[in-house]
Amino acid sequence: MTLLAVTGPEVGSLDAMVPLELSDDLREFARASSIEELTKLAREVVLDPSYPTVRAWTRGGRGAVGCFPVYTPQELVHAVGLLPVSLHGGGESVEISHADAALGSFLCSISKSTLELALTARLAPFRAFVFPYICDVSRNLEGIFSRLLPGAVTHMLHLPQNFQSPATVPFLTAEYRRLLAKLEKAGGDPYRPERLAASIELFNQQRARIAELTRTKRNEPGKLTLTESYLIRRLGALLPREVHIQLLDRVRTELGERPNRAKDSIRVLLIGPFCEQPTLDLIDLVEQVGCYIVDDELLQLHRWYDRIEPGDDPLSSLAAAYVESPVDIGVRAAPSRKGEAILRRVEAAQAQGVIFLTAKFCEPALEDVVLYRKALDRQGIPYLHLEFEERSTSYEQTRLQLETFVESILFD
Amino acid sequence: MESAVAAEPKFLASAREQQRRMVEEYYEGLAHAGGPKKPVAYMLVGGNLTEIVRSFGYEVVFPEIVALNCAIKHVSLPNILHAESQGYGLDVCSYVKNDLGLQELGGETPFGRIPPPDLLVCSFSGCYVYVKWWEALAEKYGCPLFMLDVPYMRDDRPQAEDLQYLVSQLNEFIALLEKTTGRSFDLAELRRVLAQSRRAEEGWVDYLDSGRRRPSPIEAYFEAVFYMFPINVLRGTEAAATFYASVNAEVLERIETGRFPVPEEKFRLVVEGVPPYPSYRTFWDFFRKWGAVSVAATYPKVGGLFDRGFLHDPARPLESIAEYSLGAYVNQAWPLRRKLIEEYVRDFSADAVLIHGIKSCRSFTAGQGDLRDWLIHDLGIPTLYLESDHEDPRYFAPAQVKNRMDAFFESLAPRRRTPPVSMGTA
Amino acid sequence: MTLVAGVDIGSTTAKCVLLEEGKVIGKSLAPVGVELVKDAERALAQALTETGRERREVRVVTGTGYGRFKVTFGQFTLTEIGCHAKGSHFLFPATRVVLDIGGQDTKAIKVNDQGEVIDFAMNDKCAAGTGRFLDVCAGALGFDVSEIGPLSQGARHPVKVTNTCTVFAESEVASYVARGKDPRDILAGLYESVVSRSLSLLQRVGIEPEVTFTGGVSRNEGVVRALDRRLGYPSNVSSLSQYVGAIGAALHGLARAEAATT
Amino acid sequence: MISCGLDLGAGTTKGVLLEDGERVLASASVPTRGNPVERGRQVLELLVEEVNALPDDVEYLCTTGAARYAFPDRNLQVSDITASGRGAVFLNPATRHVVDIGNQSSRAMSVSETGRVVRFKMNEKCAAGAGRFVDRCAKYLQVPLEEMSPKALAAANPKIISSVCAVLAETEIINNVAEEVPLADILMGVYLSLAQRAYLLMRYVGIQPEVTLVGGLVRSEAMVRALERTAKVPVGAPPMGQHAAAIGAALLGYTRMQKLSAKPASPVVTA
Ligand SMILES: Nc1ncnc2c1ncn2[C@@H]1O[C@H](COP(=O)(O)OP(=O)(O)O)[C@@H](O)[C@H]1O
Ligand SMILES: Nc1ncnc2c1ncn2[C@@H]1O[C@H](COP(=O)(O)OP(=O)(O)O)[C@@H](O)[C@H]1O
Ligand code: SF4
Ligand code: SF4
Ligand code: SF4
Repeated sequence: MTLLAVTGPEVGSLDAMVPLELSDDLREFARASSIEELTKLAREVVLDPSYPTVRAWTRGGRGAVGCFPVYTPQELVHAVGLLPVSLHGGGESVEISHADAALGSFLCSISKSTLELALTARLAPFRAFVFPYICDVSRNLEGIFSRLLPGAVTHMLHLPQNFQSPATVPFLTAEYRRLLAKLEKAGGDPYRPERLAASIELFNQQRARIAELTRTKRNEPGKLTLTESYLIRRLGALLPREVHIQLLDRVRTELGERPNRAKDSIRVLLIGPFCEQPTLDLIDLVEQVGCYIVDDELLQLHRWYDRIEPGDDPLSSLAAAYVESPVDIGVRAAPSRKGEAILRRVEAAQAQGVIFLTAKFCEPALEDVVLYRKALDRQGIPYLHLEFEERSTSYEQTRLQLETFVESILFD
Repeated sequence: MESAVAAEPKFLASAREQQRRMVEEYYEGLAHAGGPKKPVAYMLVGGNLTEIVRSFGYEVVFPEIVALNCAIKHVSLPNILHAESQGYGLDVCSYVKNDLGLQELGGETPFGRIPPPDLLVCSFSGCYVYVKWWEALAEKYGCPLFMLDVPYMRDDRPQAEDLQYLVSQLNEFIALLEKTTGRSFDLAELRRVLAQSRRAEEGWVDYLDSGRRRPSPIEAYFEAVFYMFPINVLRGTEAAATFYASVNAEVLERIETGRFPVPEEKFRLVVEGVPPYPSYRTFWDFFRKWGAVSVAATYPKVGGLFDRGFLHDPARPLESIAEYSLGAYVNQAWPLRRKLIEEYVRDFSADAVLIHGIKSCRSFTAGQGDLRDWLIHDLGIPTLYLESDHEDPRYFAPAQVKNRMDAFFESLAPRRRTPPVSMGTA
Repeated sequence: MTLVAGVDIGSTTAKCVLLEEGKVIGKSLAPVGVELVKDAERALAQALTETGRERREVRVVTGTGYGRFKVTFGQFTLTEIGCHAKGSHFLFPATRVVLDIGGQDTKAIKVNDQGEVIDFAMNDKCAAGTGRFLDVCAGALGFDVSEIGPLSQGARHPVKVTNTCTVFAESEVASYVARGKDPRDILAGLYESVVSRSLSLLQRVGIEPEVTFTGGVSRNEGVVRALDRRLGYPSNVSSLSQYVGAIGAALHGLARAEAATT
Repeated sequence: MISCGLDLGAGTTKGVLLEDGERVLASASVPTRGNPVERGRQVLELLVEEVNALPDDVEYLCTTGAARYAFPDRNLQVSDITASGRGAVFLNPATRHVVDIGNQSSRAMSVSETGRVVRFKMNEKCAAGAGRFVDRCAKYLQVPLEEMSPKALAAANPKIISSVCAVLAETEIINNVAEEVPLADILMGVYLSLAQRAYLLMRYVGIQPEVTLVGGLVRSEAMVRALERTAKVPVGAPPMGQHAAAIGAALLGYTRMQKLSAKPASPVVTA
């Protein structure tokens, strides 16, 4: 395989476009004075596969770490002075030509586009990559990265699935130490508990604000669109956390003044896209056809926990938080509880139906859908299952199905 | 050129017969199992805890093995289709679909009825789908599930904290078994069972090692898959312990009488990946026609990499079970997998590598493309990549597979790394 | 003086070449029907007629292509992969990579300096991006596939072909036509999509110059241009490009015949 | 009151006029040929002509089908799945399960007694499971489309096609021809392979009697037989089944029109 050989200009792709340039201190975000402006800027950042915010950050000699979703303890990365950034794939703009060869045909888009970005030097701003064992694909991807990017530090983080054993927290704490050792290799500062405690507190603040944003969407769904909520949240793992917290405060103030424009839409729970993210067009479409997404599984990373108490030993507190109190999603074992869980969530969100939006080939998500379906069928709650891929540009069939779903609830 | 007629595959005659009987007896035994008297534990092959469970009197069902038996017998498709009608998509591992479909349809197979589980033991070793699969079984049956979390192997040797974590989970597992069966744990019995396991493992390793000879007296993929059954399913029993002695006796006989898996060994292969069970024979025949024999393979090691130095040790019962779980082939990170394959090619003087990718198994398959790339371009080892499925007959297109295979062997002939062993004229 | 023949029975067309003294002295091309054995015989007969030679003068006949086993009158059969490699090496000795796009599949083949296959990758399962794809789409535009090659010349805003399915792409093309899109832009979009699918196969074997483009689709200059643009350098395309498989087969046969005489 | 339902399908454009939500006054269809808007207008003209009415007599027009948004002179648009569910129940009120096989897609749905779609599943992105496959086979085998079904019904040992791709299946069919498989067996194999795909969708949704086939394939008795044979349930095939979605659209248009006249100025929901 020839590395880094981007061949010719790619028609219709973003490669042909000038990547967004941001100032080193990301002042643009400070200047964004309204949600509209902020989401416009966010859209540009999200659609630019060359990670402009990260390049801006690293220009000053600072280091960044790419974290594959989900459950990577980004607090740890932050605590050693590196910028934790979520790798959320390539979206609609990255054409896959190198990654297919390494990965094979039957894999989710996020794995392919992430590798494609790496092989076309667009992940150059990162010094290290962390892949959590959330599924076999993420895990194996680390093995491929370690070979194809010999210059970068890569780490596969084993996430435990036994949540009963008293030995799990000590094990995970040891796992986190292994990660710390790798981060140090990537230029991170040596681990100091008090810095981790401070990072945990900072992330707590970010999470609290995001929780508030998602509560608003649930209680007053006409106040902001799913796309807005999504873009604002998505920035949370692309910007320094301190900057994002300020943005969220501004958003909160503005939302306080926005009217809750009620539409004749149905209240829907959006389950499944916890790892690979749907394209912005698809996220738009889901509400456009007449849904209010009152709760979703997009970008779980800001929402695993309510709050983590750093305690005396923040490292094991962080480990304990993963073992004891996170949100359950498809990549965390919860035997015998899946059916119940979905019903509780429907109830909590007062949803009229559920849309399963799962990444094509994402096996953990696909397998849960069956268990969820059974429980929903028992209660007669309508649902729709759709699969998505990053590079789809035509949503005719998706739109058709979404409309049918909405019509089946709205028309009697 | 491929030879015009391919001889029928000849197994080690009486060992194969013995193996058949063992399989039959096993499934007959299952038909009467279940309930408090003879409780049934479901287990996964990778990193399984057969010895412990057996020492508590459980019968063991391996749904993966049941699934592959269904596929070889061409009865997997109805189960798969049933699971798809329940909502399992096209891209879900078809072992899972075969099993869950079979469960829903009542568990009847041509080799007997598979009893429902009284206990689910999930050894999360090397495949995340294991977790999802067992979750679904737990949701269906509501029986207890023990999750053995096996850290992924990223370094050559197991780390102390990994072993500690595993041993402590094993102790918890034993406590659970004591509680559910009302029996107390018998360390002496476990040691005895482990000693039996070790005998079987030693015999299995001898069998596998004979692939080093030229010509190879064994077929280390297609044939070895049959002999995996005792090592995976019946480990710890007397039957498994003695089985490999008869296998190896026959291997010797083959060497003496010159009856080899292919009449004329032209190509020696290392094979990586799960076999295409629904078209096992067809696939194998394609190879035989070209005089190709597998001399080593990774798949027969999914139940344990015994041939790389690990053997169960009755003197360190729990520690060695922990090491065993860590060492399953799929639990090895890619750098370790790559190294193993490279060693096989060298140690077994192979000419080429065959990779068989499974469309619905991401655990094994994600990254095989990169492996292929590395073998061909970095190591210069001719490699053929083929893709189908391990359970779903809809994904095997014989004409396409044959075309690729023919092209590969045509091109391999002039590039062979080692001169062919000739026992006649071409 | 040895006269040998290569007969390539593809999914779409039957090709035959006659080779003598390292030169192609005759050839024939016809669509395949349902009776492949007859098609094969006819291909050879036609090439012979064209050159005025007799069947009995032909030393060796070698069959290749999907229907190679239907060349029942031949002495050898070989897969088209090996033949395209050999044929490309014969026409362009510096070939390292062959891209063969035929009627229903696409192959990328890596070859060494002897024209031997080192590695190959091919698509299957789906007709998207193959010759058939272009045949069907050409039909939707009201052309024959042999005419559309030059017509993308001058395209300014290539359309994006969103449907990868051959059948649906056909209707997509039809709807572009209905919307009054410039056929040049539609064709350019189609070529782009064919090339981008082939590139990912080429990446599988590793791209290095020289790249030789063979198979029926290489006769389409629009696809060739799109490929060259993406490669960043020109690919080799011979006027005999659709016959490369048959040439390779003939060469293999020749080698065999020579090996037998010495 | 007259409402019109226009089904702007990928293969065929169909329309009906419905009186008071009860009686079908007229129906028409023309091949779409990539120009749905033009064909829609044409169908509308044909409909109006058939009942000797004026275009203005059509009080409400509801579009459905792939190009439902493209047709400018509409009052409402609904998805073709919603519409064909309604239409199927209109055509046979006992229907609880609808299979709709059209030119580009096939769907299965379970429906309530009012024709509301309760659950549905459609094939995605691959032509191997839709009417287009039959059309191509017809072309390839040089059998007129109308004769495909009658010929297939004579099959003694249908030869099921294993290729997953509609295009590559043609090669397989050629091989079958070469191997002298009787034409009838090949043709029935085509329908059976469609039926097998539809059956997967049906099972996902859950099969409940009565099952009704709608969409263009309803015109082929062989398709009905193939479905029955595969799904092992009786399958109804209403003569107007190809117009089911158009009828459903007209019905929904009628309901909407009534609501509007009861309660003025409610905005159109889906946009
Ligand atoms: N004159 C031509 N100009 C452009 N394309 C052509 C021409 N002739 C054939 N083709 C293309 O080549 C394809 C057939 O390629 P070929 O290599 O002969 O296929 P196969 O070997 O599979 O039969 C046709 O499907 C068509 O798309
Ligand atoms: N006269 C006919 N005889 C048999 N089949 C027909 C006939 N007319 C149409 N069909 C079948 O119906 C399909 C079109 O179905 P239809 O439901 O109208 O499609 P769409 O709504 O997608 O345009 C055609 O592809 C063809 O297979
Ligand atoms: S999208 Fe699903 S399969 Fe892919 S990496 Fe994420 S969790 Fe794994
Ligand atoms: S390793 Fe592969 S085949 Fe085995 S259970 Fe996991 S996904 Fe399925
Ligand atoms: S998508 Fe189209 S071209 Fe591809 S397999 Fe399906 S029918 Fe064939």
